[in-house]
Amino acid sequence: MKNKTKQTAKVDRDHGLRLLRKMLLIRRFEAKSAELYSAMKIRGFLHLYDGEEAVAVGVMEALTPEDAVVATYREHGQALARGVNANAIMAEMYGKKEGCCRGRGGSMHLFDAAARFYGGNAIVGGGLPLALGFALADAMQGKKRVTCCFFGDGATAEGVFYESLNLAALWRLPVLFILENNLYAMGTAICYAHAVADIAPKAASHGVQTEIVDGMDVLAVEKGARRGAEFVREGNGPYFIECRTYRFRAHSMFDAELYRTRAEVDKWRKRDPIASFFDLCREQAVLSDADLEELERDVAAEVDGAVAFAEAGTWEPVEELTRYVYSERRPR
Amino acid sequence: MKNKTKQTAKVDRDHGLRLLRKMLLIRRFEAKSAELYSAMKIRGFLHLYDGEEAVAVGVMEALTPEDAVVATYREHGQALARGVNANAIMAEMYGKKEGCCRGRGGSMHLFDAAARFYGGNAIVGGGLPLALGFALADAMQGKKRVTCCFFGDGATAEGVFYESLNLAALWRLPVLFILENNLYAMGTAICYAHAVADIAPKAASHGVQTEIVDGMDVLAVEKGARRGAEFVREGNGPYFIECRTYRFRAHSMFDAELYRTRAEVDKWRKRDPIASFFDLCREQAVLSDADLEELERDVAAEVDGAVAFAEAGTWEPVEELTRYVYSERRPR
Amino acid sequence: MNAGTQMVKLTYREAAREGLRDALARDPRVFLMGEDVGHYGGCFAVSKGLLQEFGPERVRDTPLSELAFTGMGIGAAMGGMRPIVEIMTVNFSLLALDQILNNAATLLHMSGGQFNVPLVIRMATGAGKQLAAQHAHSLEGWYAHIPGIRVVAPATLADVRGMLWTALEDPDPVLIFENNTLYTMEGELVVDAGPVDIDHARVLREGGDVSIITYSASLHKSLAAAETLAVEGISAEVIDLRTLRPLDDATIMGSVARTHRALIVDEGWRSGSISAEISARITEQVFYELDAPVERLCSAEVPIPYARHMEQAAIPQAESIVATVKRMVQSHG
Amino acid sequence: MNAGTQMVKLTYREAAREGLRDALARDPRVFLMGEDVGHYGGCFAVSKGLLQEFGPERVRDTPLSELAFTGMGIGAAMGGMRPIVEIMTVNFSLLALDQILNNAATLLHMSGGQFNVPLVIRMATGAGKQLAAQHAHSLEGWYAHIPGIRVVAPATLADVRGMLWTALEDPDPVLIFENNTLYTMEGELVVDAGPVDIDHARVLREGGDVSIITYSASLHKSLAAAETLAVEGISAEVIDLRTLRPLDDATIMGSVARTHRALIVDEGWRSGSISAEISARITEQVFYELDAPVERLCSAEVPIPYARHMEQAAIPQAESIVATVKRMVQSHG
Ligand SMILES: Cc1ncc(C[n+]2csc(CCOP(=O)(O)OP(=O)(O)O)c2C)c(N)n1
Ligand SMILES: Cc1ncc(C[n+]2csc(CCOP(=O)(O)OP(=O)(O)O)c2C)c(N)n1
Ligand SMILES: [Mg+2]
Ligand SMILES: [Mg+2]
Repeated sequence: MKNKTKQTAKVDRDHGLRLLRKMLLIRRFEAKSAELYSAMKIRGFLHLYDGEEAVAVGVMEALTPEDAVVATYREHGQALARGVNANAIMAEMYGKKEGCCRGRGGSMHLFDAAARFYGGNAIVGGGLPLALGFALADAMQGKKRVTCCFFGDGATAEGVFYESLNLAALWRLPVLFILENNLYAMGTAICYAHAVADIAPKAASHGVQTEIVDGMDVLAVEKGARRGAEFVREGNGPYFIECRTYRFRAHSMFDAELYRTRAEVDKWRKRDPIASFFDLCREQAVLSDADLEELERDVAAEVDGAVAFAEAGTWEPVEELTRYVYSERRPR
Repeated sequence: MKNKTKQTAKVDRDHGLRLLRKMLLIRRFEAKSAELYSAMKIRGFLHLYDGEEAVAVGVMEALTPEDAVVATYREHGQALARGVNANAIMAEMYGKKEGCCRGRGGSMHLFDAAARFYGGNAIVGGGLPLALGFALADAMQGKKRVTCCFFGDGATAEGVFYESLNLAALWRLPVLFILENNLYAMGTAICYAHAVADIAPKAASHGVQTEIVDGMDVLAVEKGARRGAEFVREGNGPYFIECRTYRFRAHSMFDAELYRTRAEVDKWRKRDPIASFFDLCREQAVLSDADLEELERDVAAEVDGAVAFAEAGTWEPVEELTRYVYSERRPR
Repeated sequence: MNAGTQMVKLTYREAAREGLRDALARDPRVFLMGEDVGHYGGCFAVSKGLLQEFGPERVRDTPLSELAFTGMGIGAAMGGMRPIVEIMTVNFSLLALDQILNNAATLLHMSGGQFNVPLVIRMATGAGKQLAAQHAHSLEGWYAHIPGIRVVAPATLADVRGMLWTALEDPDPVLIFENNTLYTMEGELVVDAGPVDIDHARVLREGGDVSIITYSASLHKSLAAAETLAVEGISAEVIDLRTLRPLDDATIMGSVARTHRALIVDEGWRSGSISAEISARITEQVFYELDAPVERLCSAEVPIPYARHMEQAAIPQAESIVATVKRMVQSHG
Repeated sequence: MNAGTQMVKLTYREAAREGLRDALARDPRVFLMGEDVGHYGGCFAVSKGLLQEFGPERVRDTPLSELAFTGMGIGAAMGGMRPIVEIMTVNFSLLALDQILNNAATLLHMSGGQFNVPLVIRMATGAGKQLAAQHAHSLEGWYAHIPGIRVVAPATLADVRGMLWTALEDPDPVLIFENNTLYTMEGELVVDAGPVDIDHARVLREGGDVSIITYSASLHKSLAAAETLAVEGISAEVIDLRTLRPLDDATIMGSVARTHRALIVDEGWRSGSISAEISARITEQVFYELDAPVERLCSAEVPIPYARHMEQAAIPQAESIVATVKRMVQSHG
C-alpha cells in the first residue's frame, strides 16, 4: 500500500469539515432510509453504504464538476458524495415524480445530468463499459476529463471487467477505476469467488496502473484518487485504485447475514471511517466535539428536509407510464 | 520459454514417424480441402491450420484416450491429431450423412464421441466453459482425466476467458488450456487487440500455472503438454500453455490478407514445423528422405480415401431436418 | 393416511427447496451451482440449509461469472453429471445467453445426435417487487423462441417441486422460470410429492364463455378474475400453460374450440411475446371456431418502473383481465 | 441529368459502404468500431478502405470483447459521439445482449428522461451460406421484442445506404440487421442517395388476392414468388416491413383490409417470431376483414444445419411461398 498512515496526515479545517460532513450525511441519510424501508415508504432493493463512506467521499474530492461518475447499485453514498441533491434522491426512493428519475429508477438507479452522475447500475459490472464510452467520447472530443467508475470485488469476477481493463489500457482511455473491495459479493466471501484474492495484479497484467489504498481512511482514498485523477487527466491512460473497505450492514434489506460472524463485523466497526477521521481531526485540534454536534444537527436537518420533500412529492400519473421509452423529439 | 532448443532433443524412430505423419496428414488433408473448397465441394467457412500443425500434434501426444478435447473452429488439425477418422471429417465437410455429424456441423463443428472430441466451436471462446464442465464432471466422479481446451489469442480478449481461468483455478479443475497464439485474430494483429501482448501473465494472475512453448517445434509442444497434463492429472489444478505459432494461409477462404505482409509470412514459413521437424530427424539419422516419401504416399492415400469416401457418401433426406433438435428418447 | 396423501402446508419457496433436496438426495450426479446458493442461502432463500445438508461439493457458490458457470453446467451435463445451474434472475441470464443458445440448445443437433445436454437451469423472473428496469424482466416467453431447449414456468407448489425432478430426467436442457412474486405464496402439498409431467398444459378451471390462457404469476390473477366474472355470470376457463416450449397446442385448441373466445394473459412485453405465438397458432388451427378475435393482455412495452403504482400499471392485473373478458363477451355476443 | 438522379450500378455491400462513408464524412462525431472493421476491411468487406480514408480514430478495430465495446458505444453515445458499433454477426451479439437490453434500451427510461442513447449497432444476420448452427441465426425479429430500441432490416440498396443516416440522427438506439446473403445483390441507386425514413413499411408490389408481409432476404423470394403467382393469375401484394420495431401497423392493416388474406414470410424460427406478432395484430385489428386464417412461413425450428440441401430446406423459399399462397387462395375462395 502506497498510502502513509493517517497519523502523519495534516488536515485543514475546511477540508476536514467538508469530508466529515459528507460522510455523516451519507451515514445519516442511509440510516433514515433503512427506517423508511421498514416503514414501507421505500421499497425494492436498498443497499447501504454504511462503513464504506470514506471511499466515495475521498474519491469525489479528486474530481471536477466536468468529470463523469458511473456508480453501482450501492450508490446513495456515491451520489451524495458527488453532490446529487438529497431531496431528489429521497424523493426517488419514495417513487415520487420529484425524484431525480421521476420515480422510475428507485434506489438502484439514481441519475443526475447536472452532476454528470451516470447512474446506478443494477447489473454487476454493467457500468464498466459505459465508463469506457464516456472516456472515449471525452478523448475523441479533446476534453481533458476523467470518468470515474465504481464497482465491487464481485464485479471483478465478471468477464466484462477484463474486457474493459484491456480496452481502457489499449486505447489509453481516461478512466479512473475504483474498486470497492468490501470482501464480499452478497454472501460470497472473496475466497469463494476468486482463486487469487489480490485483484490489483490482475488489472496490472492488462497494463493498467494500479494502487491499493485503505478504504477506511478518507484521506488515504483522497490522496490515491488525486494521484489517479491527475495521471488519467494528463493522458496517461487508465488508473485503478483498490479501496479496501467493509460493509457494516447487511447486503440489502433481504439479507440474514448467515455468511459472516458478528465478531468479524465488530472488528471492522472499530475502524469506522467517520469516527476515526473525526478522532484524527480532534487530535490535530482541527475539529472539536462542538463542531461534530453542529455537523450532526446540520446533516439531520438536511435529511429531515429530504424526507419532508419526498413526503410532499407527488405521484407521476399512470398515463405517463410509457413516456421515456423513446425520445419525444426526433428529427424526422 | 522453458523448452530446450530442438538440437538437443532426441527422437526415436517410431515417435518421429508418428509425429511427422500426423503433421503431414493435417497439411495434405487441408491442402486438399482448400482445393475442394474452390471446387465448391466444401462450403461455408474453412479455416486452415497450415503452419500450426505442431501444436495439435504435440499436445495430443500427452493425452490418453480417456481425456477430453475441446477444440476451436480451426479444428481439422485438432481432430485429425486426436485421431478422428479422416473419412468422417471429409464427409462432414461435404455435408454428407456419413460425416461425423451427419452433415449438420461442417468444418467448424467436428464432433466425435468415440474420441471424446467435443467439437469445434464457432463462437470464439465458446468452448472454454464447456471444458471446465467436463473437467468438473471428471473431478466429481473421481476420474483422473484431463480436459484439453484449445483457443486462440483472439479468444483471450473475451471476458469468458478470464471467468474460466478464475473458475478453473478456484476449483482446481483438471483443465489443460492450450493457447494457440498465432499473433492474429482474423485480421487484427495482437497489438491492436491487447494492451499487453503477453498473455501468460494474465493467466498467472488468476493462479493458473503457465508455460510458454515454441509452437513451431512439435517436440517442445509435446514436452510442455506432457508436463501440463501430468500436473493436471495429479490434481494440481489447471495448467496453461501458450504455443507461439503462426498461420501460413489466410484466416478463412474469404480473407484478402490486407493486414500483413508477404515478407512476414515468408519469414515464418522458414520455420515450417513439418520441414524443421523432418530436418531434425534427418540430422539425427532417425528418418530418411525415403521415409518421408513413403509417408507422403501413405498420407496421400489416406486423403484420397477420405475424398472418395466423401464423394460416395449420401445426402441425409430432408425429412430428417428436424431430427436431433430434441433427444428421441425421453423417460416420460 | 399414508405419506402419499398426507398434506402439508408450505410456501412456494419451500416447495422449490424440497424439490432441490429431493434431487440432491436422490441422485449423486445432481449438484447445484450458482451465485449465493450456498453460504448466503440463495438470494430468495430457496436453497437455505442445502449447503449444510449436502456439503460444498454438491452445493456450489460460484463467482459472478454467469457466462462461464452456465457453460460449465453444459459441459458437466455432457460429462455425466446432472447439474442444476441457478442464475439468480432472468435479468442476469442475458450474460449467459450465448452459452444457452449457441451451445446448450445446439450441441445435440450440431453433433449429429452424438451429444445431448441434460442440464437444468433455474432462474427467478418477473416484476412486481419494485426492483425497476434492470431487475424486473419477464423473458421466459422470449426464451421459448429457442429450439433445442424446454422452457417451463411452474405456477403451483406441486409444479415448482415436481418439475425439477422431471426436468432432471430429461435428456435435453430445461429452463425453469420461477416468478419472484410467488415465493411467498402458501398452499398445501402432499408430503412426498413427486415428479410432474412437463409436456402438458392444464385446465385449472373449466368454463364455457372464454378461455383465459396464461401461466406463472398471471395464473393466479386469472383465477381471481374468473371468480369475479363468475359472480357476473361469465364462465371463464383458465388454462395454466406450465410449459412454454414446446407449447401444448392440443389443450389450448381443445379449450378454444369449446369456448370460441380466447384471451392470453402474459407478463412479458406484448410485441413478440409468447402470447403472440399462441394467438397466431389459434388463428392457424381453430380460426373457424372463433366467435371473436383472440385478445392479449400483456405488460406495457416499457422498462419496468420502480414506483409501485407505475409498476402495477405496467403488468396485467385481475381487474384488467375482468374488464377485457367482459368486453370480449359482451361486444361479440 | 444532375447528381440527384444520376444512377449508378452497385452491390448491397457497396451501398452499405457508401452509407458508412457518408456518415463518417458528414459528421465528425460519427465513428465506426468493431472487430476487423479496419485492417481486415470488415468481415464482409463492407468497411474496406475506410480505415485508410478516415484513419484509426474514426475506424476502430476492437478486440474480441463484444460486451465491453458495445457498452462502450452506449457510453460514447451518451457522451456526445455518434458511434456505429459493428457486431460482426447477430450470432455474437448474444454476448453483448446484456448491454443492449439492460443499458441501451433502458437508460432513457430509468433516468426519467435525462439520458438518451443515440447509438447505432450494425450486424449481419441470416442463414443461407452454409455456416451452420452457431453462425446462421436470424434473430432480428427476436430483438424486436425489446422496448426502447428500434430494429431495422434493410432489404434494398437504398435502404442499406439510407437507413444508416436516419438511424444516426435518431436520438435512441437503432439496430440495423443486414442479411448476409444480400451483400452480393446488385442494383441501381442514385449517386447521392440520402436518408430514408425508418418509420414505415413499403408496399413493393400491389396486388389484390393476398398480402405477403415480409422483410430482408425473404422480400426478394416473396417478389419472385409474386411473379410466379401472377403468371397463374394470382395477384399478390408484397410488403417490405423495413422496420421490425416499431411495426408499421397502418401499412400492414391497410393491405390486409384490401386483400383479406395475409401470409407472413420470415426467416426467424417460427415460435415466438415477429411473424407471430404480426399475425396476432392482424387478428386484433382487422379480424373481420379476413377471408382466411393468417398464415406464416418461417424457418424450421432447428439449429441451421450445414449441408446445403438441409439448410435450404430449413428456410422459406420462393417455391414454398408460391405453394402456400396457392393453397390459401384456392381453399378459401
Ligand atoms: C450480473 C449480475 N449478477 C448478479 C447480480 C446479483 N447481485 C447483486 S449485488 C451482488 C453482489 C455484488 O458484489 P460486489 O460487486 O462485491 O459489490 P458489493 O455489493 O459488495 O458492493 C450480486 C451477486 C447482479 N445484480 N448482477
Ligand atoms: C464471439 C465471436 N466473435 C467473433 C467471431 C468471428 N471470428 C471468427 S474467428 C475470429 C478470430 C479469432 O482469433 P483467434 O482466437 O486468435 O483464433 P485464430 O483464428 O487465430 O486461430 C473472429 C473474430 C466469432 N466467431 N465469435
Ligand atoms: Mg463486495
Ligand atoms: Mg489467432
